[in-house]
Amino acid sequence: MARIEIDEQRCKGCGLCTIICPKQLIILCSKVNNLGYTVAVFDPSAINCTGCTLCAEICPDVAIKVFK
Amino acid sequence: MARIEIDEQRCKGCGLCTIICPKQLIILCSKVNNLGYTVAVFDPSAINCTGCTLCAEICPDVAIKVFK
Amino acid sequence: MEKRLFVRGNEAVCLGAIEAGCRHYFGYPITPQNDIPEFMSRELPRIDGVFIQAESEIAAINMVMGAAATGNRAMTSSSSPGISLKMEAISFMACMELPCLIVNISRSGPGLGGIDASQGDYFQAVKAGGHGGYHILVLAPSSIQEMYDLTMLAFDLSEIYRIPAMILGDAVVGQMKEPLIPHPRPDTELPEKTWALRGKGDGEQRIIKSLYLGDGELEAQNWKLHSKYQALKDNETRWEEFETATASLLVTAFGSAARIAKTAVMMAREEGLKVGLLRPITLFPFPAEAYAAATQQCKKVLDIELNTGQMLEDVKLSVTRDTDVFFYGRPSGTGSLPTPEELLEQIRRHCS
Amino acid sequence: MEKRLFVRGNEAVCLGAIEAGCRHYFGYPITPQNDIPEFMSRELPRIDGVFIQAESEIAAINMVMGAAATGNRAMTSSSSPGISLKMEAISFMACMELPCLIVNISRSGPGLGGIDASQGDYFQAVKAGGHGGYHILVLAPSSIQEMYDLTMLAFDLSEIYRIPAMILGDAVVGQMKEPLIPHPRPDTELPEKTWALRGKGDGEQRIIKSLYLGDGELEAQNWKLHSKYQALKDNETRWEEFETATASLLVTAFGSAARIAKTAVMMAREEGLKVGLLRPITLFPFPAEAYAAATQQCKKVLDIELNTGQMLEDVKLSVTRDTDVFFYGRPSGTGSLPTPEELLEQIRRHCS
Amino acid sequence: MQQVFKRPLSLKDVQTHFCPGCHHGTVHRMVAKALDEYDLQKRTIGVASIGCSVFLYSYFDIDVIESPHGRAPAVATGVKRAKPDSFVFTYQGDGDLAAIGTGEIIHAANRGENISVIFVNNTTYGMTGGQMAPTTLLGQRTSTSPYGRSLENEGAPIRVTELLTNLEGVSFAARVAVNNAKNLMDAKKQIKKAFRYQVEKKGFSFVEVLAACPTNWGMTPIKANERVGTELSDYFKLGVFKNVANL
Amino acid sequence: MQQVFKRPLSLKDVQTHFCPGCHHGTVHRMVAKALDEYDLQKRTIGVASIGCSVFLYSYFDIDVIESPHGRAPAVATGVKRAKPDSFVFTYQGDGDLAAIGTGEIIHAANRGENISVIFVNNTTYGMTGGQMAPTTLLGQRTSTSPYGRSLENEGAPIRVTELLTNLEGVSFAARVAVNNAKNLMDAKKQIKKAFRYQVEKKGFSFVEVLAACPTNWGMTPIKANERVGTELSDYFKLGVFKNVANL
Amino acid sequence: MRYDLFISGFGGQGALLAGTVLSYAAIVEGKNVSYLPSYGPEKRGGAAMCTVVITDGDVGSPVIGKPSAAIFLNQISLDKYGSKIKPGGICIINSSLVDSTAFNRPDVETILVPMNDIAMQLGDPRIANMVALGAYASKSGAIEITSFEAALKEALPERNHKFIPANILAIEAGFKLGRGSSSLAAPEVIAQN
Amino acid sequence: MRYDLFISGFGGQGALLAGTVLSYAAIVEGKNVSYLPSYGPEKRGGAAMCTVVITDGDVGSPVIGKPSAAIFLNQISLDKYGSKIKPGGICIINSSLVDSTAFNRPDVETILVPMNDIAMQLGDPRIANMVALGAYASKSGAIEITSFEAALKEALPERNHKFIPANILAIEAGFKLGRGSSSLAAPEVIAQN
Ligand SMILES: Cc1ncc(C[n+]2csc(CCOP(=O)(O)OP(=O)(O)O)c2C)c(N)n1
Ligand SMILES: Cc1ncc(C[n+]2csc(CCOP(=O)(O)OP(=O)(O)O)c2C)c(N)n1
Ligand code: SF4
Ligand code: SF4
Ligand code: SF4
Ligand code: SF4
Ligand code: SF4
Ligand code: SF4
Ligand SMILES: [Mg+2]
Ligand SMILES: [Mg+2]
Repeated sequence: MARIEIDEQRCKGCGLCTIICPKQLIILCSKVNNLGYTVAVFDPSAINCTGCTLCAEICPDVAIKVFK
Repeated sequence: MARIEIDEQRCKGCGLCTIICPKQLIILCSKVNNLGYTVAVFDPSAINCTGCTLCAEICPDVAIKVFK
Repeated sequence: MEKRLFVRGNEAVCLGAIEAGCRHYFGYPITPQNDIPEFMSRELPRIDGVFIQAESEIAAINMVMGAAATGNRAMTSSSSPGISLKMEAISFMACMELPCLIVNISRSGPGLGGIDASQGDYFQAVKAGGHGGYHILVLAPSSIQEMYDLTMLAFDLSEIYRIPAMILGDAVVGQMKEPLIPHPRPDTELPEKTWALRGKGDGEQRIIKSLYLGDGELEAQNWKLHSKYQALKDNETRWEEFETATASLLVTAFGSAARIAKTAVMMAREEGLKVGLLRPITLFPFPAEAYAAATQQCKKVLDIELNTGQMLEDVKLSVTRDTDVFFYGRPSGTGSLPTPEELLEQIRRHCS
Repeated sequence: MEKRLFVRGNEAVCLGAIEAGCRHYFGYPITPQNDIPEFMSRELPRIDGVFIQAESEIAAINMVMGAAATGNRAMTSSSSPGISLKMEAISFMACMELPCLIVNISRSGPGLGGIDASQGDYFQAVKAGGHGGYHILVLAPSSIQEMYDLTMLAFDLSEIYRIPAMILGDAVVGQMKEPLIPHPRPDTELPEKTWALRGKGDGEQRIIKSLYLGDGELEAQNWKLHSKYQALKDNETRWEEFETATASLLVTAFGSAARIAKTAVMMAREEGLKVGLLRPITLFPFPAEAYAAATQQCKKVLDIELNTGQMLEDVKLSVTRDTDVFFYGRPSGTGSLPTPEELLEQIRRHCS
Repeated sequence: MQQVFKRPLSLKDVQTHFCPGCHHGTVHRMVAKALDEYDLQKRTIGVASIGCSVFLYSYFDIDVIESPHGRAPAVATGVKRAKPDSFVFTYQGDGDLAAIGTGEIIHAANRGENISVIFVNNTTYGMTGGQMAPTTLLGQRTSTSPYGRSLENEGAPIRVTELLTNLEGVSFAARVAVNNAKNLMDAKKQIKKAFRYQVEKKGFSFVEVLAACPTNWGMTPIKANERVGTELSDYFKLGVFKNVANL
Repeated sequence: MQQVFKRPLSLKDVQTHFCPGCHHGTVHRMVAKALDEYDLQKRTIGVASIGCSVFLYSYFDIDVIESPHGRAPAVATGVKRAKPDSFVFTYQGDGDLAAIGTGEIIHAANRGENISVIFVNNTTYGMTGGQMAPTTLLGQRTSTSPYGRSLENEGAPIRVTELLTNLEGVSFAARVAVNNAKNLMDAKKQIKKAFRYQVEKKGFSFVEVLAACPTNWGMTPIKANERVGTELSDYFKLGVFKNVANL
Repeated sequence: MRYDLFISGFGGQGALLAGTVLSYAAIVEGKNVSYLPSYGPEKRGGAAMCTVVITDGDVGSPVIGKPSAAIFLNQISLDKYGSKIKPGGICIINSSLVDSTAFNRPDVETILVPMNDIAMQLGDPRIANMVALGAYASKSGAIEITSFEAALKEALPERNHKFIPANILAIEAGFKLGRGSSSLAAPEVIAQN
Repeated sequence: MRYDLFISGFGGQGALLAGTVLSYAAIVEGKNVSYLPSYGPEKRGGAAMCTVVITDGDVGSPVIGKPSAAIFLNQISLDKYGSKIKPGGICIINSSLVDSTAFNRPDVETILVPMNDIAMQLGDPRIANMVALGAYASKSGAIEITSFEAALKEALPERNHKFIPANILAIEAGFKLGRGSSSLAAPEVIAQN
């Protein structure tokens, strides 16, 4: 089992991680961060994250850490 | 029968006409013109000039007129 | 009341240029003047004009050279680093005596610097940034209306004197909006362009060049240019005076700095200080006579610039010999625009 | 007697540069300075140096920027139109505070002009031809020995003050030959280059840039540059005086014009005329104090330039207030070099 | 559990000024990663250009010199020739490299300068507000091609990578994108390869990255990301165009 | 007897400043001839560049504008756009066009400017005294490559015609020479074709002429003429490289 | 009379549009006006500010050192520029996003306007800037509220004219708040002196 | 003492080399010297000129308005610059190529030297310039004839040192002519005053 951490303050809410995750484990929520962006969140209950790192690879803001 | 005229004052004695003439009718003589160049001369006795204009075509100084 | 448009300075330049009959624009993007190419790319195609975004500022000014050589009104615009790149070609055009308009909505420098207002390019504009010591006509608008009016004037003078013209603005007059009253191009009599290239037809060959190798030819061309500059000085200096008649301190500033200074002068007058403002509108030709006249009586001048002191030299060279010239500069960059209050403080210091 | 070489000014610059430790030359052909790249292309490879003929003058100065950024002594050379093209990058380097040497063996202009000696680039060199109102160090040799000596000095001062330096010559001092006494580079103490890029290794990141967007940062950088210029004015002005102590007419000229003027002054002295010569060696910083001192007594100055009047402004700004400054110019071009006899005539006019 | 994806060492842990969904961020990370992998950080001198990537020094923890618009390859030449043991790369946009910097890129490539060039092609002048670039696609509306770029007036978009492959000095030239899983992996690989070629002194190496500029394209980041895979990749084919090692 | 070879009308009857055996003279004549043949003299605006051909206006009896070094294609763009009914050609050397003017030629070609470019490649900077040019051959000694041009330090000579054929705006691109009978005839033909394409508004047309510079090559005119046919033609292949009409 | 106003916020919050609309309103009233924008280097999310000067006579300086009124749409703006307001001036703060507890300027009249909340209540978060404008108009008296409709017509491109009614509502809401007479979110409006 | 000499001809006639050799000779003698070349725009066949100043002290101007001596290698030069020679000066004309009948300067000492003919007689047409130099040396007294050998060694590249003897012969021939004591082509030497 793997998981990711999204740095809320770095996330700019571009949504690219949400479309690349093969398991669709990330969504943009309504929460607005300090910069005024609606941030991405990792489904806290997700058990099928494979740690494939794709979300992190595509994140332009290096806001995602992946653990496995 | 054809013939050419070489403008002595324009000729810079480069010799290109002498090598291109298929009939070898032009030579550089020892005469020096106003600009200090040893000029080309057309063999005055030539009877086999074809008027092919090659000498004139290659002359960088447009010093040659061809008559036919 | 006339219809007033509410436009940025950059747009006012475009409106003025189009009204002046300019249909050929060549440029390259750079902040803070992008409104100009953007406006022109939208409007020129609609009126059968030519807009080309060149591959560089250098290509742009050389396209202007080509278009101007055909006798058409042509222009380019850029900002400081981009203007530096045009120096070689401007020197060529000065020697070729080609009319054209170059707009410098200058930014803060040197180098990449920043995109804020600054007046760091005064020397470059007025003292021949390019080689060979030519001059070009330099106009410094300080309002949106002037951005429009002086653009038209620049085209006319440029043709009358056969000299490249420059509008020297900055991020303030370029991006600020104010009401603008458009009006038709003045009906100035312009000389026939007997020099313009057109294909010789049945006429004489025409040549536009700057190479002069015959004995004395280039020197003669230099003196010819020189006398043109003298004629400009004699006939075309323009300036604004505000409360100078009774001033015992003469504030001087151009362009956007003059706007700020004017408010400071008004505030000072309210405090009872005897202050006036002299604002040169033509930077080349520099209105030296206005300074000489104003400093017959008033022996103190405070020059204010958004740099570390450039017009200062021309001011010093223009005032009467016993006048003292002081300087207050706020060079370049984010957060460095002086405020009227700040300038008032300077005025107070020099009045005491 | 020391060994005397007999070389052209252009070669003397190269010899001086190599002796000064310069091993990086980037240039582009242009008359009348081609001896410099030609010499460097021959000599640098022999001493493990780098010679690159760049694709343009712009590329050349930017290569200099890169090489200089690593802390190496680097140079380029060109002539007027080519120097104009370098204006943007010079403005960058001025802001970046990068030492380097730019040699302008200037030719006659404006535009393509001609290849003869002229001093039309004074303004460009001294008043910031590029945008943003920076200055660079400008040295004006008037002999082959000075072409050598001042090149070395230029490198040292350039590093000490972290400022681009320029040798401003012309076709006369560039192509003339005179005996040259070579000597080792002076043992000047130079500051450590704590700014030079080298790959951060285990140290701190180093950055060489000219973009300043933080509030007040760019203004601070401008004032920093300004105080550097002030320090140069205070410490590094250089000039030559000849017979000035007893002069009632002070002739002034720089570079090759000064050579001609000197002979004219000597001829005038032979005629009993009280004439002296003041020759600025540093054009920036301009030796204003020398003029101020010399015009304490002598109230007439005759400025002679190979242009229509440029240094003239700095002279006027430097002399005492009640001094009258006259001008004699022979701008640019084939057949336009003044002769000593001609200058003598001018001196006579002003002495009567 | 182990952290399997980390911020590269050569990339500072700071917020960037890039817009949401801007691919510059992704490319920055990849370049930093490649520096890390060859252990180059300590001997790298980065050459920044003028464009949205001008703040290279703010994000990379390496020595950096800024260069005038378009001149990065000349500046890099000066750096590399003066310090041949350093690792030198330029990072340039399409306005910078394919317009004003045409001469510099072609001649640095032709000389075979032993430097690497990262060329971020987002078909527009990002920093100045979305003007037409030499790579703007036909029909694309920008702030200076408000009626769409036309073949007649502005000519076709320039394919820089293909153009450069004609020059002998080029050791490696590839075009990549960072818009989907496959392309991301490939992009990483090619950037690394380009860097390796410099390390191995093979000469000039070049990677063009097709990139999204959501802001100036007037698109959401997701739409912009998509456009890279469709319109952009259609015209600018992905692939390795030159590779001397393959010869 | 009739005069079968005459000086073209568009060429003034004056002495040139060219060195003996310099091919510029030959190319001038051919260009003038082509102007005559399409009756273009009266509506032509020639754009001179900086090099030994700077005196274009002294030799051609047409309107001429001089341009700063390398910028002729930009100047020509301005002329042509402002006066689309005029016939516009540039005449440029290899230093001018292939070095400092790289950006201008590539972008004018890419825009498909409806102009013609005559590119005289003599592998050196003639006017300034024989320095290395981008087209200088490997091993060739010049005043700034005294040890011969080397692949390592200076890169390979640039083949401009081939490079330009990559650009869509180019309607015609050919390389010719004027060193022997066959080449002379072909050169005339290609120059005419290039001009016709402009007349027919087909876009950018380009002819590279391999040319001798005996003076700076340190050769007799005859030897220099020979070198064009050998060393130069070996590296710079003659032929028509692009011709839209053939598509 | 002479009025000047400084407006500051994130890019996207509409600071510049508010300034433009105000300027047009002044033009509608036949006044002179200058509008001076400025931005940060970022394309998105950076700072956006403008200064508007409205007069009957010569505008003079478009740059104002100590504005007599300011609108702060976000926290950074208030923190950075709050101290610049002229003593006796007006400070209008977007209390939806800005915490003004640390703002200590008893010498200016501070009005907390929950601009985003009001805009949301009116159904369009983008019109928060217009709420601010209304508040300014009422507090300063610089502009008649009736001038805004014509101003919006000039300021907005044709295709956005359909939003004008919503904008007017927002201006009116702000105007009422400025008067201290609004029923909308009234409890949050505190006028400090 | 102060000497100056102006030399002018076609490119290729060796005007510049003559000036250089003279300069080196002055250096050999420990004097100061300046040598200032100038050219026309042509690469081949254009004009080539130089001015040499030789002094014990400060050279001063390398530009000379009225040279005290001049060597004219071709017609154009004489026609163009003949009038510039200082009254009382020396004018050395290459009578092999130049027609000096129209040259009317009774105030200068004119020496007609058939330089090319002499050079041909000596077997090398390229050394005509050295003949001129010899004539100048004898007429002016600026330089000892013995200094030229060392000068030629400096002026010529190593590979051309084999031509030095021929050059010396040419200089000597010119020197004798200058003295009016040559047997070579003596009839053509006319000294006018
Ligand atoms: C000489 C000069 N010209 C123009 C500019 C303005 N300018 C800044 S960035 C830029 C281009 C940006 O486009 P690109 O290179 O594509 O980079 P992007 O922002 O798209 O990543 C321009 C034209 C400048 N700084 N200097
Ligand atoms: C900006 C600028 N740089 C350099 C020069 C000097 N220059 C004159 S001609 C020339 C190049 C000549 O070479 P080429 O273009 O090949 O023409 P050619 O003489 O060989 O026909 C150069 C570099 C110049 N005039 N302007
Ligand atoms: S690591 Fe892979 S599976 Fe896990 S969230 Fe990221 S993209 Fe989805
Ligand atoms: S890709 Fe990164 S910045 Fe974009 S939404 Fe996901 S975490 Fe946020
Ligand atoms: S026309 Fe032909 S045959 Fe006659 S001389 Fe000329 S080249 Fe020879
Ligand atoms: S080709 Fe022309 S210039 Fe050359 S030798 Fe023949 S006639 Fe004379
Ligand atoms: S403007 Fe475009 S390129 Fe620049 S940061 Fe924003 S998205 Fe990226
Ligand atoms: S130098 Fe070369 S190109 Fe120039 S005229 Fe002479 S031969 Fe021709
Ligand atoms: Mg881009
Ligand atoms: Mg050439």
